[in-house]
Amino acid sequence: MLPQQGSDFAKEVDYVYMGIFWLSVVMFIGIVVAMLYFSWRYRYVPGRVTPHQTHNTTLEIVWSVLPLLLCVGLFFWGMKAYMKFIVSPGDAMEVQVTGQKWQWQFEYPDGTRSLNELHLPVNKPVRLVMTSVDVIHDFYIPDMRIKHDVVPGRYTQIWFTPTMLGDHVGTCAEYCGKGHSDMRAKVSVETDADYAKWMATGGTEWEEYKTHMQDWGKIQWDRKGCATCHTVDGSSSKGPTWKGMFGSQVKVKQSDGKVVTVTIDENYVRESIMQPGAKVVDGFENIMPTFQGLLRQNELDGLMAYIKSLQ
Amino acid sequence: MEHTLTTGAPAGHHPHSEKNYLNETTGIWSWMTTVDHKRIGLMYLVAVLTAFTIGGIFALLVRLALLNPQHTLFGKQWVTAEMYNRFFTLHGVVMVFLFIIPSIPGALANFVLPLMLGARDVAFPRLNLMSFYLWVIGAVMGITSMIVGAIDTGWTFYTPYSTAADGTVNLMVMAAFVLGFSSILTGLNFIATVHKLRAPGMGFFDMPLFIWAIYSTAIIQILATPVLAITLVLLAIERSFKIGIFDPAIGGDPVLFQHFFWFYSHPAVYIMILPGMAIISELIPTFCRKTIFGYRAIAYASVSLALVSFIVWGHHMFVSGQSQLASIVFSALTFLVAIPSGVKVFNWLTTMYKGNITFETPMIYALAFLFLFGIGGLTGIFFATLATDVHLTDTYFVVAHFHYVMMGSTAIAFFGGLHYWWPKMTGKMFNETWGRIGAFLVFIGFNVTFGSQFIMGAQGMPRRYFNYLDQYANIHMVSTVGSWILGLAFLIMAINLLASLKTGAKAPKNPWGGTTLEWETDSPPIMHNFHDQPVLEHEPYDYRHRTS
Amino acid sequence: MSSTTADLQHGHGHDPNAPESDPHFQHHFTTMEQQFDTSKIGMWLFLVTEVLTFGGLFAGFGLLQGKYPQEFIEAHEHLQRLAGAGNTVVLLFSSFTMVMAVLSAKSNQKEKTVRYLWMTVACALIFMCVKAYEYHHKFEEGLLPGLWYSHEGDLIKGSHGYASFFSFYFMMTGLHGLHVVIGAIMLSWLAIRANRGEFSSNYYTPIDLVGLFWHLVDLIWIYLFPLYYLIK
Amino acid sequence: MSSHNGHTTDFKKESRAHLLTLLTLLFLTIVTVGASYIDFGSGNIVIALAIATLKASVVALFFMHLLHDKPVNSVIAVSGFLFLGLFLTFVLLDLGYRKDSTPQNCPPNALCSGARFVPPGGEAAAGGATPAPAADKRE
Repeated sequence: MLPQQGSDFAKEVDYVYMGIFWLSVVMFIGIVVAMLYFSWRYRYVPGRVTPHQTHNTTLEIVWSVLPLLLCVGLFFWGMKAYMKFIVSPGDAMEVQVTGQKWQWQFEYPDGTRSLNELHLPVNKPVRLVMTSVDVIHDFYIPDMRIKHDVVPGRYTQIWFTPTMLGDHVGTCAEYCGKGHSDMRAKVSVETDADYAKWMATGGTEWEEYKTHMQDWGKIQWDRKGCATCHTVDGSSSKGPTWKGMFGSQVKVKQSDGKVVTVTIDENYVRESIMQPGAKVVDGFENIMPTFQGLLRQNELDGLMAYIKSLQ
Repeated sequence: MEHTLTTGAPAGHHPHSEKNYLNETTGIWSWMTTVDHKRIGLMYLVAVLTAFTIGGIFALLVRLALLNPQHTLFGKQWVTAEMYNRFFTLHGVVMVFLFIIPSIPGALANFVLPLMLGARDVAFPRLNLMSFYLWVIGAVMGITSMIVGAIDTGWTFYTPYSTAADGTVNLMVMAAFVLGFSSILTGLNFIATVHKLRAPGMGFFDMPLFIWAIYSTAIIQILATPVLAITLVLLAIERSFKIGIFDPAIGGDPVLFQHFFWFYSHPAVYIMILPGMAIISELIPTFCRKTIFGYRAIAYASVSLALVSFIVWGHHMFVSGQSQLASIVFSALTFLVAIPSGVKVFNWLTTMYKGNITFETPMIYALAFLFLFGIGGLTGIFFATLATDVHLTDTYFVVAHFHYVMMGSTAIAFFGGLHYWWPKMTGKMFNETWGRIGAFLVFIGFNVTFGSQFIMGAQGMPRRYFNYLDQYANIHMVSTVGSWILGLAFLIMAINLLASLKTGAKAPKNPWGGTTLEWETDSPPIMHNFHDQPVLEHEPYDYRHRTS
Repeated sequence: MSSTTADLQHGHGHDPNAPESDPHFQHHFTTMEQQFDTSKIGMWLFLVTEVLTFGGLFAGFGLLQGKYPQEFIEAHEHLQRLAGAGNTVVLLFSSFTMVMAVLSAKSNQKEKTVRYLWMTVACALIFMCVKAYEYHHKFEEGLLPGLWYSHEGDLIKGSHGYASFFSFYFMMTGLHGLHVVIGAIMLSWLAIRANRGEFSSNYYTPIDLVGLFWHLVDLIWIYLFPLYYLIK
Repeated sequence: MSSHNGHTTDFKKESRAHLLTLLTLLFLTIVTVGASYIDFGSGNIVIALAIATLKASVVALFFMHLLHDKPVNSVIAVSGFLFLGLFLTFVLLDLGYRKDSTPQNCPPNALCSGARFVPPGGEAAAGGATPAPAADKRE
C-alpha cells in the first residue's frame, strides 16, 4: 500500500500510518456491521411499535470521551514523528534546492549544481534548504515520506537520512501550471564512493559515453529538462521541436522585439542555451531559463551532437 | 400528526382545492418576481442541478484525460496539460461555489425550513430572491470567465500563481465574491427565521434536527464568508494594482493568502457537510419509524462543529511554510472535529436499533451516507496527524478523502433529501424501483471512482497531475471506469425524477410517515404553506402514538 | 391571503398594534413587534459581516505594519492629523444626530426627525469634503497605492512598505468612504420619506436600521483614525 | 419596540443621555490625540487601541442601544469581534513563530547563489523573488 521505505523517517511515518489505518478499519467495520445488522434485524414488520428511546447520557459520554482519548493519543504520536522531521541535525549535508517552472536545481556544498537530479550519499543526513523563484512549488519524495512547500521569497527546509540505495522519484506536489506534472527530479542514493565519483566527473556514465556523443546528448536532453519543452519527433510542444531543426532557417524575435531570419547553426544553438531570450523562435513564448553555469562542456558538446543528428 | 397538533380551525374548514404554490399564479414573470420561499427553492434547485451537470461533465473530462498515461482515446491524443488544468479548475470552482455550497441551503432548506418551523415564509422574502439572483449573476460571471479566459489556477487561487496567471482571473474571483454574498444572504435569512418565526409552542429544542444543522451552517455563512469576500477583493486588487500583500516579488507573503483563504474555506467545508448531516437526521428516524436517539447531543454536535470549524483551518497548511508551532496547535485542534462527528454517527446508528426499518430510495441514500461518511471521516484522521499528513497531503489520498466527504456524504445526502422531499415539492411520486437502482449505482460508482484513489495517494501520486508514472496506470483506469458508472447512475436518477413529473402518481400529504411539520400541509403546499397556523405541542420525532 | 391572515390571529389574544391595518406589515409575521425584532436581527447579522469584511483589511494592515514598522511610521507623517481628528469629531456628532433622529421618530416628532436626518446627511457631506481634500493632497504628492506610487520626496528609499501603507490607506478609507456615501444616500431618502409622514412610533424600522448602519460606519472610523493618523 | 409610546419627558431624558454620550466620546477623542504626542514606546499603539475599543463600546452600548436591546443582538455583535479575534490570533501564531532557515554561508536577507535560478529571458537577476531595491522604482 505504501511506497518503499527510503529513509529512517519513512519507517516512523509508516508505523503511525499503519496504526491509524488498522484503528480506522476496526471502527469502520464496527459502524458498517452495526448498520447492516440493525437493517436486517429490525426490518419492517407491519404494526410493530418502536420503543421511545430518547437519549442515554452515559452512552453519550462514553462515545464522546473514548474517541477523545484516542485522538489525544494519536495527536502525540503524530507529533513525536513530526518533531523529528522539523529539527535537523547540525552535521547534515546541506543541499540548496531551487524550484522554477518546471524544473529543480540542486546546489551541493562545493558549489556543484545539477538539474532535475539529486545525488545523495547513503546513510548520511541531508538537509534541503529550498526556495522558489516564481510560484509556490513543493518538493516531495514519496519514498522518503518527506514533503514541503517551496515558497518564493523565503527558505523552507526539510531533512532526512536516505537509507536505501537506488533511484527514487522526487516530484512537485503544489500545483504550478502546465508543466506541474513534469516537474520531476531523479533522487539517486549512492554509496560514498559512487557519490564522490559523480561529484568529481559529473556522472559515472561519462566514461562510457565519451565515444558516442549523440547518445550522451540524448541523456542530457532527458536529464536537464530539455524534454519538458522540446520534442525530438517533430510534434509540437512548449518549445520548437529539435527534429530537423539544425541547419534550417527560422524567423526569430530578438530581445528588442525585431523579427529577423537566422540559420540555426552551432552559434545559435549555444546562444539559445545560454541566453534563451536573445532570439526566440517566432510563435513561441520566452519561457526558457538560461543554462549558463549549469552544463559541463562535455554535456553541451553532447547536446550539440544530438541536435545535429536529428535530421 | 393530529396528535401533536392543534389546529386553529375545525377540520374540513378549508375545502381542498387544487390551488398550490405551483399554479397559484402563472407566467414566467410571476416566477421571476416571486418572493415565495418554495418557488425560490425550486428555482435554486433547477439552478444548482444545472451547475452539478456542468461540474459533472468537467469531472468526467478530468477522469477521461487520465484514462491512460498517454492521454489517448481510440489511439489519438485528445487533451493537453493546459486543457486538463482548466478542466479540474472548472470542475472545482463549479462544484464548490455553484453546487455544493448553495445546494442544500439554497434549494432544499429554502423549501422546507419555513415549513418545518410552521412559518409562512422566511424572515426576509425579498432578500431571499436577491440571494437567488446574486447566484445567477455570479454563475454568469463565472461561466463567462471560463469561456472567455482560460482559468487554470485551481479553485483555491493560490498566490503567487494566481496573481501572475493570465486569463480572466479577476472576473472569476469577482464571481466567487458575488456568490459569497448570495450565500451570506441565505444564512442571514435562516438565522432570523429560526429566531423569530417558529410556530407557537416550538422552543429551540423542539425544532427538527435539520433546522439545528442548517442554523449552524448559517452561522458559518455569516461569520466566514465576508473574509473570503475581502480576500478575493484583495487578490483582484493585487493583480491589478500590485499592492504588495500576497505577491512575494513586491513584498507580500503568499502564505498569508492561504490563511485568509482557508479561514473561510475550511469552515466552508462545514457549510457543505452540516446540511448533509441535517438531512440524514431527518431520513433515519422517518424510515426507522423511531424517535431520534440523542436529540440534544446531535443538536449540540451541529453547533460545536460549526464553532470548531473556525479554529482548524491551519491543517491545510502543515507543509506550506507556516510556523511549526502553528502546525502543532492546529493539529491538536483538528482532532476535536472527530468528537461531534462521531457523536452524530453513533446516535444515528442507535436510532436504527429496535427501529422498524424500510428501505425506500431516501433511506438507501442515508445508509450509503453512513458508509461513505465513515470512510471520509476516518481518513480525515490521517490529515489531522502531523506525521502522516506530511506524506499524504497534496496527493490523491486527500482528493479521495474530500470527495468521500463532499460528494460521498454531502451530495449523497442532497440526493437523498431530494428524493425525500420530491413528492412535497412537486406533488408527484417517483418510480421506487428505478430510484433504488439509481441510488445503488451511485454508491457502487462512487466507491470505484474514489476508493481507488486512496491507494494511489498512499503510494505517493500527487494531485492535479496530468502526466503520471506508468505504475499508476491500472488504478487510474479503474477510477475512470468508476466515473462512467457514476455518470450513468446520475443519468438514471435524472430520468426517473423527470419522468415522475409526467407519469408519477399524485403524492399524498405524508408519503413516508414523517413527523415534522412540512408533512402536515398539502403536497405540493399551498401558497402560504399552511391552511391554519400549526401549533406544536410535542417534541419532534414522536412515534409513540403511531402504528405503521 | 386575507382569509389566512385571519386564521393567524386565532389564539394569540388581542394585538393592540392591529398589524393588518398598517401598510408596512408583511403577511408572514404575526405582530409588528415580531417584524421589527426580526429586521433588527437581520441588520445586526449584516453588521457582523461588515465587521468581518473590514476585519480582513485590518488584519492585512496589521500584518504589513509588523513587516514594515519603520516605513509605516514615516509614511503616516504624510497624513494630516488635524483633518483626521476633525473628521472624527464630525462623525461622532453625526452619530449623535442620528440617534436623535431615531428617538424623534420613536416619539412621533416628525419635524425633529426630518431635521436630525438632514443634519446627519450634512455631517456626511462635510466628512466627504475633508476626505476629498486629503485625497487631493495625496494625489499631488504621488502617495498612491501600489502600481501608481510615484512620490518624489523623502519616501522613495527602496522598500515596498511605503506603497503598501498607501495601498491600505486608500483601500480602507475608500471602502469606509463608500459606506459614508451609501449611508448619506439612504439618510436622504429617509428624510424625504419622514417629511411625507411615513414614520411613526408604530413603524420607524428603516430609520432604526439605517441608524445602526450609520453607527457602524462611525465605529469603524473610530479604529481607522488612531491606526492611520496616530501610530508611533 | 417596547418604547413605542414616546412621551415628552422620556424624550428629554433620553436626549440628555445621548448628549452625554457624545461628550464622553469627544473627550475620549481628545485624550487619544493627546496621548499620541507623548512617547510611550510600544505602549502608544496599545493605548490608542484601548481607547478606540472603549469608544466603540460606548457607541455600541448607547448609540446602538445594545444595553437595553434584546440580548440576541448583543450576542451577534460580540460574536463578530470574537471570530475576528480568533482569525488574528491564529495568523499571528504563524507569523510570529516562523523560524526560516537561511542557507549556510549566506548573508541574511539575500537569496544565495543557489537560489539565483536565472529567470526566463536569460538576464541574470540577483535575488529572484526577494524584494530587490532596484525593483522599487516605479513609473
